[in-house]
Amino acid sequence: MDWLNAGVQGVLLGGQYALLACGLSLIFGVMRIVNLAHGVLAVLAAYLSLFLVQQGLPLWLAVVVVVPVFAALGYAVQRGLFNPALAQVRARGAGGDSRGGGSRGAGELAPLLVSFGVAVALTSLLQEVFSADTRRIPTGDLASAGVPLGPLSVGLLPLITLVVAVAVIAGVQLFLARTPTGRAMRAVADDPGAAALTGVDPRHMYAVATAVAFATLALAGVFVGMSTQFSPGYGDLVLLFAFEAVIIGGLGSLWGTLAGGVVLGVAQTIGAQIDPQSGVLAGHLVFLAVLVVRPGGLLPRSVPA
Amino acid sequence: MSVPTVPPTGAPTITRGGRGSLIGAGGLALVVVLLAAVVPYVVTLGALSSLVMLFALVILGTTWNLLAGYGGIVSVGQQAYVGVGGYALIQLADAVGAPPWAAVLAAGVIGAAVALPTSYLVFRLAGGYLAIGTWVVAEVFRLVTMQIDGLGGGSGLSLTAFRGTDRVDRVAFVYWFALALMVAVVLGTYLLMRSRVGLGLTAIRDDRVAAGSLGVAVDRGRRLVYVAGSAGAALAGALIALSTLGVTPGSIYSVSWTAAMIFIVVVGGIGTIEGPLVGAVVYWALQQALAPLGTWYLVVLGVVAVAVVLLAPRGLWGLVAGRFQLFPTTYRVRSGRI
Amino acid sequence: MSVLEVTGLEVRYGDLLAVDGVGLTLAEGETLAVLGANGAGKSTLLAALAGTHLPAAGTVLLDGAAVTGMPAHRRVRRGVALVPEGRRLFGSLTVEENLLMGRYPRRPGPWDLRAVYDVFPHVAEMRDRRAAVLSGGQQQAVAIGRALLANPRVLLLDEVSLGLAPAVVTRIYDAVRRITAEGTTALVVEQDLDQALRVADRVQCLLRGRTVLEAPAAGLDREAVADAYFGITPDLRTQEN
Amino acid sequence: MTVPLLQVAGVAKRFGRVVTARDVSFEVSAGEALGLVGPNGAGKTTLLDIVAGTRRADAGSVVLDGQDLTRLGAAARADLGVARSYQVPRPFAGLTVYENVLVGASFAGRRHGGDTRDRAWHALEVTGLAGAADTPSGSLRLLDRKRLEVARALATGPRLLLLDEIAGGLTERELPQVVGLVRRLRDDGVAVVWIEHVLHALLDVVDRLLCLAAGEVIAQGDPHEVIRSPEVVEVYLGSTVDSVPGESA
Amino acid sequence: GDVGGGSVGGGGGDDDVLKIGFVSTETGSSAPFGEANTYVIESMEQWFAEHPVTVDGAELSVEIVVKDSQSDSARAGEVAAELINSDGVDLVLTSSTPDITNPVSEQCEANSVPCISTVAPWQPFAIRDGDQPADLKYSYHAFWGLEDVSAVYADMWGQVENNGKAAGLFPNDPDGQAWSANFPALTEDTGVTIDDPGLYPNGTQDFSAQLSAFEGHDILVGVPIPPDFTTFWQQAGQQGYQPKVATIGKALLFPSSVEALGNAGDGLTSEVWWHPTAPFTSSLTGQTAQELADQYETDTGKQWTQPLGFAEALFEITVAAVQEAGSTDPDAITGALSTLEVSTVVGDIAWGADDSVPPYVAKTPLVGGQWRLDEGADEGTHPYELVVVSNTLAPEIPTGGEVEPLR
Ligand SMILES: Nc1ncnc2c1ncn2[C@@H]1O[C@H](COP(=O)(O)OP(=O)(O)OP(=O)(O)O)[C@@H](O)[C@H]1O
Ligand SMILES: Nc1ncnc2c1ncn2[C@@H]1O[C@H](COP(=O)(O)OP(=O)(O)OP(=O)(O)O)[C@@H](O)[C@H]1O
Ligand SMILES: [Mg+2]
Ligand SMILES: [Mg+2]
Repeated sequence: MDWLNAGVQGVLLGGQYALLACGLSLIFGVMRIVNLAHGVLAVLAAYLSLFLVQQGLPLWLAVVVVVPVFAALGYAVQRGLFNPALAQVRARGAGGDSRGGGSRGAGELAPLLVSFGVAVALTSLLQEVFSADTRRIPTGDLASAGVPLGPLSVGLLPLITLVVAVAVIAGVQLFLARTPTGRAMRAVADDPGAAALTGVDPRHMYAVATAVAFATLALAGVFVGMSTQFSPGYGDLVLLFAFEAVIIGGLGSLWGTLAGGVVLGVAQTIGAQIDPQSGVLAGHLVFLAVLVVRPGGLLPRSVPA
Repeated sequence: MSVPTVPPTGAPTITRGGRGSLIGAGGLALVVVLLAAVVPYVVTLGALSSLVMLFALVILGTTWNLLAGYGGIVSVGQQAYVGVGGYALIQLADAVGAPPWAAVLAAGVIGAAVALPTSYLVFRLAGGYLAIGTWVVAEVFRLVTMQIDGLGGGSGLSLTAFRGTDRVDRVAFVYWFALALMVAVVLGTYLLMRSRVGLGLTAIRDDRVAAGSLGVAVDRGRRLVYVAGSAGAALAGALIALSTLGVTPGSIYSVSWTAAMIFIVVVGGIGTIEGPLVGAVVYWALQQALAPLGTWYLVVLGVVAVAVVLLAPRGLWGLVAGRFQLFPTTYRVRSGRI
Repeated sequence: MSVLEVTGLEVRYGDLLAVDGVGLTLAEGETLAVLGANGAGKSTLLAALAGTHLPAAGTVLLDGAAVTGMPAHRRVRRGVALVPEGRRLFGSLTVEENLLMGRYPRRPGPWDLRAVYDVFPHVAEMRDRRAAVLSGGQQQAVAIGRALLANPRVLLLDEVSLGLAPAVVTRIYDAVRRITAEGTTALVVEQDLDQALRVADRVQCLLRGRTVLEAPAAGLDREAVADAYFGITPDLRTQEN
Repeated sequence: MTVPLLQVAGVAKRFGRVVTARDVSFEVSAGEALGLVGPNGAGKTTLLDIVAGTRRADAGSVVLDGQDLTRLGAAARADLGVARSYQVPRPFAGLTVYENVLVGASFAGRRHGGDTRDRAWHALEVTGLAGAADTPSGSLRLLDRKRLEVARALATGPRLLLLDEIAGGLTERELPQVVGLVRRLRDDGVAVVWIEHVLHALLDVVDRLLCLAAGEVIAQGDPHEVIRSPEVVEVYLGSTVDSVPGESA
Repeated sequence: GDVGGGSVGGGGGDDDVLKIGFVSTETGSSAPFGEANTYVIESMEQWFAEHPVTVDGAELSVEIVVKDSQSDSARAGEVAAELINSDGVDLVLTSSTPDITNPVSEQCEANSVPCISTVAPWQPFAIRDGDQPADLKYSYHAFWGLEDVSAVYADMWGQVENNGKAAGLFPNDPDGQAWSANFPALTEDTGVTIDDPGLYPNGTQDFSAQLSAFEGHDILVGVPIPPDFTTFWQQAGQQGYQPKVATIGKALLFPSSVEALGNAGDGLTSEVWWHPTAPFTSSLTGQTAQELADQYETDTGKQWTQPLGFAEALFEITVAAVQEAGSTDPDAITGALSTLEVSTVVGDIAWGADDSVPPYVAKTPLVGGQWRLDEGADEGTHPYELVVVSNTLAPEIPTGGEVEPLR
């Protein structure tokens, strides 16, 4: 029974990771950007929703406001920061102007360092504005409500989170697979230069991808804000789990990300059931084991060499 | 059999570095002499301690640059070895009773010894996978360390070997020792990169497959880089523990060490020996100058990182230096032919 | 009025002047072959026409309207489609998705999926395969099809025979001839002289970024063109811009 | 030319459903040039990969001068004198042209002793790249990248040289230089395997021709006989039949 | 010159200036601890500007140099070294969590500079490796110990009917280690057994393993960090675990973290180290505990927090020690501290008076409290109030009620 419970709780936990990882996976898949600012941005979304709720808005309305605001923010961040950084990756890839004392430019590290800079600066700004006190988005009794599931009792909020995660991932996946814009996004991921030759503006398309990613991230931030206490630095705590979900699942596959989140969640809860000290450790070990056996992740969308 | 079907015509002159490099190297040597023989006598003990941190940062930056800039291994998990080095130092100095200098060097060796088996895991990954994978490996190191009671669990360990020594003696020893270590690491990295092995490593970084077809032992080369880079992180970790007199798992295994390395290398200029030196000085100076600002210090740090990447993609060294190299590793061909 | 009119075009890579004052005109339905040695500036010229590498001087008029500084993705919507060197398909997309990417600018015209599959019947058979696993010849067909689906005013083809087996080259050029015969205006860069002369109405020869020969394709002597490549035929009608 | 330098026997390789080699066997002697032709996707490059050691075959063996290479990696084979060029050039973009070639001369090339730098320089001269020695290889254009591929391979001082489409895109006037280079190497006793779609260049120099289609050897022997054989005409040179690689599997 | 002779070293400098170094925590995860420090340091700077310290008739001006630990222990050690070796402070103050106090104390030991620390139970402060207290010569610590917490907890638990089974929620950090190592033995005498399933790492996202092990335990005890407690407490609600009494250290320290629990914070109990109703006054300013708390609330608009009194007390101790020493000489100050007795806003503090603790530890009074939700609280006032419910260890602090079982 405990094992069953651990498994079920793990799946729910995985939903939480997957929701957070969805945007990460999209940005990673389309632009190969390892976005270290993802965690703190989710926290920013939580603060913003909390602020709106404190102004008297109902939570659903706060979400309706925050999600588009984050989409716009994502668009701007991509155009203003990540696109210039990506230009360097490509400059380096093409050999570009690499004359001179062997110095090659930041290259593929440019987006990583830019996102790192954003993460560090934003975390501190949040602390400056909101102080380091821990906060939570009030949910009334929702947060600690449980629903009976056979012999088990599972949390209502985690259940909602899982459902939302599946819905968001299905939505984004469908968008990528079925719409012309989604197709163009995948094309840009493969070869931005060639995509431009078909009439797609790669910089715009990247920005659209980031906008979508930020919208999902804002949603994830709201759920984080409801399910735990957050502080400006909280994002770092879960960022690695989200990355693990992305990588276990495989590059460029959103269903993979969901599967990755669930694998990680279950590994953590089952691990904790074996030894309460080792839940997180067990998650990490399963992550490494998956990579040893399948270095491309569970469901990679095999991208050509 | 072999190539020379065309007789050698107008043999070229091949040079590595010019007079500028010699002058620059002379300048650097002078700086080292000043640091060794003058600085300790004119600044405070506190300044010496923070210079030790600068030297540790140079070692961290230089060895991470070896990994990422020359080996193409973008590890986000080098804090694993900072931690191993820190813990090894304290165990060796306190429990085993080794003299501190020997304990630091041994910590480097232990770091290398741990890195060797780990490399077999890490090298199954590439790109973003490798970055996240190494980060997870470092977390595993931290979590496992926390579960070992003998290592103080979540509380960490204090370094007690120095209790009772005169503080001037202690600070002076740590200072000179760290300086020597930094010079050795930078010089060693330079000589490595200047050697045939260094050429092979650069080839591996640029294209592993092509390097292999030209006879470069790719796996061995990458492993060498990973092990050497990790040994460097462990040395730095030992120095940090030596200077802060203790370790806690949260702090010594903190990903912020790797963040600092990335900052130092990219802001300074990746793929050059000089870049990490510049980057470390910038990082350290920012820390010294801005730490009193509290929160704003980190805001500035973040903004500097973004600004340098976007405005000076080749790093600060690339900005000032152009073709000039203090540590010439590249070849210049002055063709004998027209 | 000519579909494409280019005057005094200069394109640079840093200090290097890769295209040096080239002019050309393309009438509706005409096929022009641009020839030249390696590094003569042919691909660079196409890049400047397609907007992937903007020129430093000169003008490019499309149907009389200046598009000189317009980026590639907007130029496609005006009707300039380039089949780039090396095919550059989207490897993770299926063949059909690759073709549909050609529809992205939504230009009306005769080319739709059915028309392309008619020209390249073997492509239709593998519409659900990922482009990455196609052979070189199959990829080349898809790349041309993708450009056609944009219903271009001008189709720019850059060495579409490179690296292809002789049988495939023949087949691709058969298709190109059929396409141009249907009235599509085309500019073809080709190293294989026989193919170039067979497909083109006119040829223009580049030498180090300058035009050294302009002539109708019919009756043109292979040797004369080859000489022009290397600038060793003063007796031919050369034109220095 | 008694014992062949290279003996490839029974090589098989497949990617999922796509068969790129099925029981492929051939031999090349020192001082001999073998041409390799076949439709796109026939498996030529894959075969070269298998001989050079950058890809492992599912079955079969590769023997060089009596020594079994099958289990050796690419670097070890390079040390024994196998050198190759890549169809899609892979320069070390962070290094200059000279340094690129120096890599070849410094590692696999070391077994010759003597001066590494001289060997590197000769390779540049032979391929006509000496003037670009200081250029960052990342900024070379395609054709010079291909030259660099050959130069690097030459710098290792190979006994067996594997060339993958080094003539494509050259003008009529440039082709003879390449042909001349291959001929000289062959005459110096190097065994050459050359994949090329520019047939007249290939036929100018090769002693034998092998035609591969869908992973199978469909003809092998005298170049002009091979080129006239009906199968080769059908699948390679041009007819109505469409050669869809891997499809016949 | 000598090595490091470029400028003043520790304990050097002007004899008419008392230079106090303070390693505070202003940024990072432990920043809430530092807020009270920042407030008190500012008011102390004003106070000292108007009231110089008088030592043997001579007036000492006071200078306070603050450095931020950034919530990181390595950084804490680094800035402590800077304070001592670059700024030449006469002594170092530090507070809150062993992660910060211990490295600072190590630097002081190594550099022979007095160090006064607080806001960390004395066991994790004193016991650094192995299980014996470290031999410290320059560090002086004022706080309570786990024996006090367990006594307070036992008293609170005794006020609620329970089955004597307690569930332990201890993280793998210095606090959690000390709690789990000491608590079970300490509470056994009072008839409560603690089941400790093992130390979990901070940041754990799922506590179902703990929850299944905790079933049937009427008492919950632990020292989680605030986010982890929220996660745990919510999952407890979701999975139906409902103890009769939950006594939580650290996570319930700050009113903001209790508020963040929503209604679920009502009735949680905790140890209370300082409370405005305590009958203590500051030996420096003469303010009562209540006045200090009120002043804080007026000046900052935030609810009072417990570290406030201890930040004030650090300065009280400093001034008393310097006056007792009669100079700013480090050895003199250390000597004075070893037998110092001073009545502060957190209670009477005396070193060397209690044989059950190391000589460098002085214990402060401890009581127990329960957070009560004031359902009718107006907008803008604080919804939660901390009520003292146990004072067996410090009868001088009045109680405001009895422990009420959790609803
Ligand atoms: N990205 C680039 N950076 C720098 N120089 C370039 C670049 N691309 C081309 N060049 C240079 O511009 C000139 C013209 O090149 P271009 O590719 O247009 O020639 P081409 O006629 O297409 O040759 P080919 O037949 O080899 O394709 C050459 O000298 C080439 O070296
Ligand atoms: N890594 C791979 N995964 C799956 N299929 C592959 C892979 N590499 C090659 N193939 C397939 O194997 C077949 C043979 O490819 P190969 O590159 O050897 O052909 P080739 O004869 O060199 O063709 P070309 O003349 O066009 O260069 C092709 O169908 C190709 O798509
Ligand atoms: Mg070209
Ligand atoms: Mg091939």
